[in-house]
Amino acid sequence: PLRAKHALSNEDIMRYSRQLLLPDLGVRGQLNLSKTSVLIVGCGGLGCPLAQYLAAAGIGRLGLLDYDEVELSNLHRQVLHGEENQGQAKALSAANAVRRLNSTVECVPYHLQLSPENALQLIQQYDIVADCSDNVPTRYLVSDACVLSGKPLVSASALRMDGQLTVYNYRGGPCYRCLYPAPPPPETVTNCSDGGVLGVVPGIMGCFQALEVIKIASGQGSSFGQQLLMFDAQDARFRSIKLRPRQAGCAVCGEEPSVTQLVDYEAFCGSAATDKCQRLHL
Amino acid sequence: PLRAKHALSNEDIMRYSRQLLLPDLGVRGQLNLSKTSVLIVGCGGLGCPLAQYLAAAGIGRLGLLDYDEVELSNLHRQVLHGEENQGQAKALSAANAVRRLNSTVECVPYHLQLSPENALQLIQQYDIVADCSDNVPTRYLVSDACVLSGKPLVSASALRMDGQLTVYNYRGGPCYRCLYPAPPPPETVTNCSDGGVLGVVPGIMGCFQALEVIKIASGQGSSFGQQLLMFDAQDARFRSIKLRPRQAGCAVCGEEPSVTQLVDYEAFCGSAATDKCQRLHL
Amino acid sequence: FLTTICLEVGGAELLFDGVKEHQVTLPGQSDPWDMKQLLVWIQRNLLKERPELFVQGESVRPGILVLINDADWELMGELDYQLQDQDCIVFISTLHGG
Amino acid sequence: FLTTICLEVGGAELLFDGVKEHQVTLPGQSDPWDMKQLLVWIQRNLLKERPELFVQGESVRPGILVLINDADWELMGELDYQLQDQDCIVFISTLHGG
Ligand SMILES: [Zn+2]
Ligand SMILES: [Zn+2]
Repeated sequence: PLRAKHALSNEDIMRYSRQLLLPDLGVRGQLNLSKTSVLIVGCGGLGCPLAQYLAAAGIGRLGLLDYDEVELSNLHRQVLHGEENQGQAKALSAANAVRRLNSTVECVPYHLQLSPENALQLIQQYDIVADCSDNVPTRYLVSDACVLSGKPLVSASALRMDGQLTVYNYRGGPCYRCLYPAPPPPETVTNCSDGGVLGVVPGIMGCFQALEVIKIASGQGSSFGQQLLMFDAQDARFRSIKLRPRQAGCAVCGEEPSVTQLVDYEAFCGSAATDKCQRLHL
Repeated sequence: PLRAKHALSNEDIMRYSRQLLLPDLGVRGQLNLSKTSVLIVGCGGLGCPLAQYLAAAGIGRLGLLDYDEVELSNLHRQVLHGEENQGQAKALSAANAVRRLNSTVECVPYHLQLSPENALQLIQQYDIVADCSDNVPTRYLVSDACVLSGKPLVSASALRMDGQLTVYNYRGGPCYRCLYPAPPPPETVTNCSDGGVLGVVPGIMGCFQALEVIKIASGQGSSFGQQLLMFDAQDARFRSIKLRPRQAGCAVCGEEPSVTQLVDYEAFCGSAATDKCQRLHL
Repeated sequence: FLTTICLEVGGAELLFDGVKEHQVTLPGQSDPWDMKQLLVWIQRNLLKERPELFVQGESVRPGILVLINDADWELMGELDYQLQDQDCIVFISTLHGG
Repeated sequence: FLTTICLEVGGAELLFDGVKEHQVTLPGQSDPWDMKQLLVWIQRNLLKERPELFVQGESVRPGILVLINDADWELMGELDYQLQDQDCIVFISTLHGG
């Protein structure tokens, strides 16, 4: 748990002066930010801008989780990494970049794959979780772990010229499973490696995630509980969708949950927890 | 002028593989990007994410213009700069950061104030101009210079929790003066230094600028000629406004223009070309 | 009942030949159209290839979210919802990339 | 003519006591309300302090964009536009920060 900060230092006041002026944030909101810890699952196209703007805004602690290493094909959208970081763990590369921007943020890199074995123990240490992952099994895993530990989940995704964002398990709203009780057939899932993605589209969606995390952490509250934001970059069109409420029959957050601990999500989804899409033959 | 690239190198194909897959971009769009030069006026809250995503996407040449030096109070939103860059010219700091991300982009830092004396000569060397400035005189100067040199202007602005974006002087659409023939009274203008700004708001608007520049440069075309995008970060609300067409009576792009060369914009606006808002007493 | 609706595809997957918006007039019938009948009609008339990317049993396949006039169809009665003239039905493919 | 409209303020400047949206019923009069009359009414009834931040002469001050139902008022006749019941009028302060 983070040491509660009771006052801003002179350096804090200088650094955050432009946002301290905001009536919706102010000193109280800034102190709230400094007390909040956020776990970012995935340091790719979404996680990079998200980590960047949360660190810049003065979030207290940032967990940066990714099992992967930086490759040249990441750099068109994963803007925290540089050419010199190729081959390096993304979690470390992201943590170093974030520290250059704001050394007062506590940065914890996790160079590992989130799994049913480690997810609860990790997520319990954070106040807010951001899903910036790139595959279906991880999305169910993160959501179930957030329900079981009672954490709000700021989730975004992007593919080609499209993006989506929802805040799950927030103020009594639905979880990921409430919306998607059954996983999609693996052959219908298109990943960024197969379908491509315009780099600035996850850039925009990751910035939206940062905005919603900041609003939740500072006490303003998010606009996207039980709400889906759809972004179409080709027509520059936005759409806000009213979603179903928390489902009484949901397997994990419902009244008689059948999922009371984490399960095998690769088996559940029939696909591997990477974006190098292979179908699992079980 | 940029050397026209006729083919992608193997390294280009690796680097841009995820966006080469997009039907809307493809090899042709990528080659178009590599032939395009963009001048970014202002390396602050808007210019940083814009430069980042344009460089990542493989724009050919990036002009980075700013007269200012990096200060601690910039770092909550100007995410290309780091703590170690305090005191350094923003144009240089931004250029160095961009080169780490993509060394194949030609980066030209300009540590100077855009002025009626240098604007035309600079803008003539670029295909697209992005207004990321922070004051009224510069916004009129950039727009007039774009009209006089026939360049599209991708313009954004941000304050507190609000953002605006329009593409001016594009495909026969209006210029900045068509919309705002007279400058606002200086005492009605709130700058980020006075009113504050949440860092991720210019982050989002700068990313939108990058998206529109990429769409124009690659040949897809922008959605925001004669259109105003308004973003309200507090309610996470977007609004697209149909604007007036090019005005026959416009002082610079109209049928009998009275402005046929650049003028004294500080005198015209009655304020200085910085965001440290002082009224000029002339 | 003669009903004209708009059908839209959101998200990245190109179900209907890459066209994002369709204006569709459903054939006249004695009862109002419901969503269950609409899905059958779409499958027969718009999805000539690989219907399994769209339907499963008598509903849409997992991973597709259905909107009726910008609201989750779960709020509107799902398969039993009776279509009104000028309704806008959107099929969203959930995205998973990052 | 009795007309109910919504008045909104977009952009950062807080003209009407920081309230973004107002539902307003204009007093009955024999002719339809036009924008010129609306500006006078707003100045008298909503803007008790510093009207110079909003009006200049008989129009809005430079730097404010007026929207009538999400379109630039220049497309709708500006000051001469006759208000319809349920119209939505938005005053946008141009932003210059970056
Ligand atoms: Zn649930
Ligand atoms: Zn003009």
